[in-house]
Amino acid sequence: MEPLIFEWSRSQRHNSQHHPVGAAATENGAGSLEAALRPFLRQQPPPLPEVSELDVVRHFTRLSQQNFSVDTHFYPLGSCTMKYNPRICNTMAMLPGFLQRHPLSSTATGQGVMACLYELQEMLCNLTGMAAVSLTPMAGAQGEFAGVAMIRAYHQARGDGNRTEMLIPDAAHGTNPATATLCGFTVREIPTDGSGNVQLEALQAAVGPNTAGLMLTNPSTLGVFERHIRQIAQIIHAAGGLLYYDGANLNAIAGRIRPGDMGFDAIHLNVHKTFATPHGGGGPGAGPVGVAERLRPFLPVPMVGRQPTGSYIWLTEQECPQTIGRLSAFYGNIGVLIRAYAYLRLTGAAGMRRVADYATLNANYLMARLTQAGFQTAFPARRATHEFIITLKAEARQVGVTALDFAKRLLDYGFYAPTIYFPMLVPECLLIEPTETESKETLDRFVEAMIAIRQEAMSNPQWLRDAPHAIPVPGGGCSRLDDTLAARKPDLRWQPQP
Amino acid sequence: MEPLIFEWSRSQRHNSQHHPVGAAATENGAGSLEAALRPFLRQQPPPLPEVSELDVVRHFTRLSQQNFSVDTHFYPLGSCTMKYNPRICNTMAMLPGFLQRHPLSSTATGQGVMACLYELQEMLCNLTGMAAVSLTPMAGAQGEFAGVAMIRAYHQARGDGNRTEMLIPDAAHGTNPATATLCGFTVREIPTDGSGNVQLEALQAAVGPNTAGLMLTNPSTLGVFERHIRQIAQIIHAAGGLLYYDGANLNAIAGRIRPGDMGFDAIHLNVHKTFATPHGGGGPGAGPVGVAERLRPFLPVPMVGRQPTGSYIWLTEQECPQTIGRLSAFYGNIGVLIRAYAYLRLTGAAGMRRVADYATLNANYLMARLTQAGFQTAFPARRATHEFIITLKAEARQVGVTALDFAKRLLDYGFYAPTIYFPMLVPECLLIEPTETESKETLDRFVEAMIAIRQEAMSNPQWLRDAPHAIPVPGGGCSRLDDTLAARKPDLRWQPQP
Amino acid sequence: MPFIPHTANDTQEMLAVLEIDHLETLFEEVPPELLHPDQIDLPEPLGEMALARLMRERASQDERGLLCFTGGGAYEHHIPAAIWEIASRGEFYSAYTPYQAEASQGTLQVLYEYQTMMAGLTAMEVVNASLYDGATALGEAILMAVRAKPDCARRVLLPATLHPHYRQVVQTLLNGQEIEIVPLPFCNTGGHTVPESLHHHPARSFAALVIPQPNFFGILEEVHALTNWAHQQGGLVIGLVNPLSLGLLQPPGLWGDQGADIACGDGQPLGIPLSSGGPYFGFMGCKQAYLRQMPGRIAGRTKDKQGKEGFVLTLQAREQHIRRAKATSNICTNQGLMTVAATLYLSLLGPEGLHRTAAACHANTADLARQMQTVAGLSCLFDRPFFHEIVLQLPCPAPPILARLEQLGISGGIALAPYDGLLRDCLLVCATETRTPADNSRFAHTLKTLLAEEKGHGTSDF
Amino acid sequence: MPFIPHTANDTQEMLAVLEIDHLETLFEEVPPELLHPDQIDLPEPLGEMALARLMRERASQDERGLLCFTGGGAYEHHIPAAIWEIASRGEFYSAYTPYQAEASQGTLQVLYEYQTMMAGLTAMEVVNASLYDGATALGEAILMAVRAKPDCARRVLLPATLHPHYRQVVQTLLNGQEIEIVPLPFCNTGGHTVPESLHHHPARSFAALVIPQPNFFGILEEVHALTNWAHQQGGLVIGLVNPLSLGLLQPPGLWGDQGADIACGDGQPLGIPLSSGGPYFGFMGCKQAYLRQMPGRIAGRTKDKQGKEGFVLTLQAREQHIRRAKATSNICTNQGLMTVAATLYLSLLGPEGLHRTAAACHANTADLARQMQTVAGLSCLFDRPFFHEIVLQLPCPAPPILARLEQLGISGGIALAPYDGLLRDCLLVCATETRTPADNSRFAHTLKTLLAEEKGHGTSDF
Ligand SMILES: Cc1ncc(COP(=O)(O)O)c(C=O)c1O
Ligand SMILES: Cc1ncc(COP(=O)(O)O)c(C=O)c1O
Repeated sequence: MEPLIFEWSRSQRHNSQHHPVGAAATENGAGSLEAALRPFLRQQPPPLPEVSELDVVRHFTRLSQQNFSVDTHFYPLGSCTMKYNPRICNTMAMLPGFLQRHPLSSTATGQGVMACLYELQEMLCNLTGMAAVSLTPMAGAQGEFAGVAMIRAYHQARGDGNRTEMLIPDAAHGTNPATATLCGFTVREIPTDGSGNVQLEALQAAVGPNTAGLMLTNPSTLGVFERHIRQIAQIIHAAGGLLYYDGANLNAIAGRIRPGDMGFDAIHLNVHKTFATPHGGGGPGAGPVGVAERLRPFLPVPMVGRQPTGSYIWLTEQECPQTIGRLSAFYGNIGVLIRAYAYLRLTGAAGMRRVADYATLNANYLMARLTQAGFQTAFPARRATHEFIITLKAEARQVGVTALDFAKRLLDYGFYAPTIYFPMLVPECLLIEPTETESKETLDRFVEAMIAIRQEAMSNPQWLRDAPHAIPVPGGGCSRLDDTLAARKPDLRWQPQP
Repeated sequence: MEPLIFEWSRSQRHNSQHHPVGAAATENGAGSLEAALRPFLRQQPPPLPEVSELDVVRHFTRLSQQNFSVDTHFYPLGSCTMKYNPRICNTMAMLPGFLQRHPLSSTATGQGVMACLYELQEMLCNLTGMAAVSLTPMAGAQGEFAGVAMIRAYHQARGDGNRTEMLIPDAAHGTNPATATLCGFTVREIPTDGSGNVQLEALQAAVGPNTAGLMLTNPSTLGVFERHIRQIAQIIHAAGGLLYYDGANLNAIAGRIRPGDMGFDAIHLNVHKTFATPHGGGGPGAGPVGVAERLRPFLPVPMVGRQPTGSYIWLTEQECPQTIGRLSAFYGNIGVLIRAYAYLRLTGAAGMRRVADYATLNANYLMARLTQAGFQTAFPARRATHEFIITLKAEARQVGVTALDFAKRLLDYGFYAPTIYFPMLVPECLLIEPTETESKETLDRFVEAMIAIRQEAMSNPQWLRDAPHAIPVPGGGCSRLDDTLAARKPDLRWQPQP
Repeated sequence: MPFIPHTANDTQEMLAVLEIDHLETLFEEVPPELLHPDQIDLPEPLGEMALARLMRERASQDERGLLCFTGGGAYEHHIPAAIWEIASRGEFYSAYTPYQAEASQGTLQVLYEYQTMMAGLTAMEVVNASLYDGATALGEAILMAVRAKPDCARRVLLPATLHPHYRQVVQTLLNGQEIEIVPLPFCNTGGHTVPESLHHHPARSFAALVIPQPNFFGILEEVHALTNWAHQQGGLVIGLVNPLSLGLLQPPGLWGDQGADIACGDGQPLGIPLSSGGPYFGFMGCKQAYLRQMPGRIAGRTKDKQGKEGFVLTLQAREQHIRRAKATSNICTNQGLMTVAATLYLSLLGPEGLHRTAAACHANTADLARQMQTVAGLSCLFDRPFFHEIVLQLPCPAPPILARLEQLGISGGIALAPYDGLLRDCLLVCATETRTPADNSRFAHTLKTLLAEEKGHGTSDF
Repeated sequence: MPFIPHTANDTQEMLAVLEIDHLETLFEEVPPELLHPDQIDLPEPLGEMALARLMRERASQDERGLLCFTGGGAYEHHIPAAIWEIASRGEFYSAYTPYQAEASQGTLQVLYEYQTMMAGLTAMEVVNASLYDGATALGEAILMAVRAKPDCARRVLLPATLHPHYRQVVQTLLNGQEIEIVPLPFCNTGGHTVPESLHHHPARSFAALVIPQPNFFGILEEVHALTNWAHQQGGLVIGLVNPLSLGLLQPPGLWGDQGADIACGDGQPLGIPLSSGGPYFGFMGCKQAYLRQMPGRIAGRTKDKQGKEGFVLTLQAREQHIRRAKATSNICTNQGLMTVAATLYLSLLGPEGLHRTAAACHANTADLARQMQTVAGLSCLFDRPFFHEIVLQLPCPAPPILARLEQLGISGGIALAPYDGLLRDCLLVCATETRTPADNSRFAHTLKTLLAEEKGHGTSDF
């Protein structure tokens, strides 16, 4: 195991190349700070490591190698859309002209980046069929927040103050109910039927004058397309509610089907899913929101506007007095949005459609191959969308291996594991999303691995329960980590041995 | 093992994002090339792999991980000076302004880069005590070529046509004799004495009217400083010869001792050793040459000159009619030189001196620790310079393990191996160069590994002969590779199975 | 097809396995009226070459090489080159949240190291693995404080010395929560929140007091007195800090007798490029006691089956994917890669480098203040100790001056009038360690010239 | 201390082990008069921050965004972003020549793949792992040919259609070797080497004939006739080729009846930035028969103790570190990292991409030629088939026109007068795949305007 950076530390080891030099730094350095500042100074230097630049480069380079990533491994993590992030998008976003600009410098110095953002707003409108888009949310969940806050603001603006309930299918992603609560709504779960659709009767029974709206993913996180979407929209709208679209699964339909056409009033997109911006080991992403006309006044600021002269300006509270407000100190995750813009310019409409087509083809192919190999899918009668669910409940019953065991064993084979135990309503499930950037050969190799693991499960279930055994990272990685211990005795930071 | 890229290939797999588009490309594309061109066209497309961008990114990222490198491992490769290459130097050399400039665009568009090169020439003159420097050689060996060619030109210019012999100590690097031959000289080897110095009597006996010069490294590749350098210079100069300095070991003395003061007439430097430009897995480097006044007219072109106005120009055959000529199509490895320039600006004179001090300290410390641990050094009575030699002839005799076995086993411990079997005159030798950028802890860990391996050698020599066993790269790497087979049945390119 | 590896042959073979003939069939379950028949109206796709040309043009439009004296929550600092050379490595950059810990030890160990460093820097007991940015981190901190203090009123004291954008973001985030934001006025001469002025807020009348240090004006608040007062009233203290300043200034964990309960802020100064405002990252730490109220991901150290140490995401029961409607926050994706960069930054600088950098920032701004005060008509608005950012009082409105400065190659700070009518003709400026005394005098001289011109105009207009 | 990790304590401990008190003592064996007592005269050290500021200023001085129509051996091509993002990874960039094969399988496998791709591209049987650049590769090829043909005169036929810098480099490298360079004239109208004109060179009167394809003027040589003729005379054929052109043009291995014996050239077009002329890389391939005469490193595939395949550097007996004075060359460090980039380039483009790129280069230049010929006073100098580069005949000297073009944002090609007095008022221009028809017309129109001005001046001077 790579030691912690703190273990490399030696007192007084400095990287003086990073010490500021020059008159101000030396003459007025810490020693001679004005007396007035003294009472505010810290007594002990912060306990940071003291290591050389070479130590740092080696340590973090080696740590990087102890990761699976899209750049090194197949990463069929359902719901997360781990597809190839074109390097050009990164390279362009890292151009000094973009990186160096201060957020509060004038718009005159930002016409280049603002042109990109404006066009991105326009492209996302077109792609989703919404009337307007704000790019400011910093991830999907913040996009949801913006959307639900707009729904709230809408009802409030109409004096429709009793709409306190947000309907959410039981298969929904956790951010949906969490967001609804955060926005002050009570969450009401709507059950799913046996083929993965929302139970219409239950929905019908649930709606009423308290209904603020319904949050829906379509295709859903069950990997199927909600066929009754128009009816659902009708039910919600008829009850005076609004329809929110969780766009995390847009990769399945982008360029072919538009949330706007399905009847959604507010949507968010995950650029770090559909638009191939890198996930960065957990962010940053960006979660632009789009709205139908009636929600336009409430969009979060700032947005980019275009003046008749062709120059771009920021639209803020001044121009948008009904806005739900600001969601970040400045303009959101601009650098991430530039990557998304670049990606969309590379694909165009035809390219996005191909994305949807091939994401769907790969998922269906993989589902078919696994089904042929004897795996049980959650919704065998349905077409997969861009993802699908395998349930291992039979295997679990038979030999006592779980989805977790399967997942861990896949790591040994050099595959990142699919999403497990989500959606919660399918027991021992693997949610598998291959994405369009993977080749048939990779899918075939994955099928082979799944078959091999299943055989191992039958002949030697303990082998799976003990997996992983030798992860292909330098040094062979670790064996299975104890989550329970971690939560029971939280060890959340290193402390020097006394 | 990672498959070959060709094994990923599938017919018709294209990365159309890299296909040129637009009118010219499509309308006048291959199909419609002028008839005149037809007879010149190739019949079969070149057998290149057809892979996706994701395949490429994954394949080469994974291959990169199967390497040791300074950024990941201690790399005590004697004579090669594998020290930390500051990342800032790379980042700066990759600035678009530097990268985009065409070599044949006007000097007006190159004042930025030429300022760097001019100042680098000046700095290298100062650092080495030479009168003038040309940066154009593209590696150490080409620097040697330039130096020896200048010596030849010098004698010729004086009508001194019988100086056909180049003297070279037996410990010299292979490039020295190879270069002398290339320049049309006969090589005469000078033996080394028991304490690593040139045998003065032998030298004295060898010089004469045929002597063109002597090529010398100081500190030598034996890891000792040639104490009689002034006498040597006198002997050579008295005989009418010139003294050439192989600067590969400058890291040991830079900022403290200047080749010019030692009496050298021509020198080359290895920026990819002393000036921390990355080795790149075997280049590119750069090998600037410096000369004493009398060789100035012969320097290779182009060089950078400065006009009274302060603007920079290229000095070519016009300005330097006696030049030995051009060594590259344009100006040499400019991008590498920018890195070296940046490095020298970071260190300054004081920094270079510290480099020499600590490179020497590290080598001597490591030598002392290994000696204490019972290893035998080649020149126990001498101070090490920046590198030193261990000989395993005792171990070889005792248990039949070789320097090669030791080297391979070190890899398992996560250390790149020192240089082995060079210099050739020390049997079973390891030439160890820790460099100044390594910490005491790393040296201590290396000593521990050496001790452990020695114990293994004693208790189980076969274990060493079979090493490596599990190199810490993803997948565990390979075991010892068969060099003899490789040379006997050269397999130098992949061919499709018929 | 860009980024889609399928050959025509592959597609055929795959369709054959599915026993269908056309890709369209895959969408057969979709109501036909929803299948958009035509190309959606997007610009024609570009090749990578054309895209690169376009983007280079756009970026160079914005590349002015301005000498930057603008701060206000985002600062130009030296970013060691090693940071982004390493943070951009594919294995960091193209990985997901480390759900499969065994295949993500690299990212997880970095997070653990990050948490340790930030805990040390802020002197807090535990730190999470990042939030979106400083402003949302503050919003989350307030929500957390209100949850943690069910016995207090759902009110939070928010000084007017807080960054106005932060106030706006907090407002947005709290809107649905029926939490009252109580603004606290600041002292006209000192630019700080006067502890004595708070006495009319009784005990338990608020769940938390927010203390920005340094505050929006660069002024140092009386953190000890404020902290102790709030604790006496039974409220929590939320310290909003600039992490780089903590190389020099007292960390929130040591404010007053018991220390702030929650610390948060924006991590941008720790190696993150300005990039027009993002991506940056929010950080948050708290006392152990409030750990289970903390939002966001947390990495923890544990053991593997062999007893070897390793890292996992832990305490997930706080999070939306487990707790759903009852989660501590809705946050899911956070700003992971930015924490990798910050960890690299803190490692490269170390305590000494961070201290020197903070001291240089402050010394440069002090030098700027001195130089500016020699310019006729200019003065510093506030008289209290500051860190690294100051408010200049101009003799005329700031915006036209700023526009002229920009034309002359200087990004001259932030006009405060739009934020607070009382701060008309005021300019918020800072000089980080990237500025030199020569830069400062260029700024001062240019400003002097512009003010003289302005005055000339003024007179001639008269 | 920058890049030196020793603390004062470390230094003390280490000196103690050595039983000395001062670092100076380490140099005690050096004659004292050689120890430079004072600081050597170098500029004061800069911190990384100050260095970055300086270098950014320097780079931006050179950043003109010129529309590039200049070729002449170095070409602006689209370089996919993935190339340098991967080639710059520390494990490639900071490794040495892979002496320890087991710890360097990554680099070695790339070299093996590189050799395979280049062998395929050139249709040669074996390819080495790189030389410095195209010009030195040609020099090495000639040395190799002379070695391989001891029965022929030590003479080499070098067409005047060769890049003049290459001719100069060859001259430099051959100076010590008593090899005579015999220049071959070119046809005034065709710009090529006329096969029939060679008949006065008898059999065995030369060891090799060099054929540049395309030649310096962009003109395509009669490679088949030339190759067959040289072989008939018992000489070897050295093909000097632009590797990118081989996406389209016949590879040297297939020239004439037996193919060229050695192929070499500069790899810059394969993903290497222009960078003021370097680092680029030279490539070389040959027939199997000459393998042991080839200079440079070669990677080979072999087996490990378990019988698994792996890679090593092989046939080292040709090289200086083994054969010393009798080596095939003195080359040691070559241009390793550039071959990594080229391998990435060829992988990303594939046969189709390379073909299309070469075709687009040619089509763009053909379009440029058409557009230029509509400008009064301009014509193409040569009438033979060309690839991707052409010589324009101007009605006036080229250098002042080029200077004006540059001011107007265009890098307008290479004035040929300095190279050959006969080519006065001639301009060598090319339009790679990075140019568009709109770029071409901008060039043509600008040139038109300038020529009109020039003419105006001419008249008024009269
Ligand atoms: C279906 C679904 N909705 C919402 C989200 C939340 O998006 P983010 O993580 O960007 O906040 C996710 C992300 O995993 C998701 O899969
Ligand atoms: C002592 C010595 N001389 C010369 C050279 C040749 O330098 P280069 O490899 O740059 O051609 C080397 C490189 O290894 C060397 O160690």
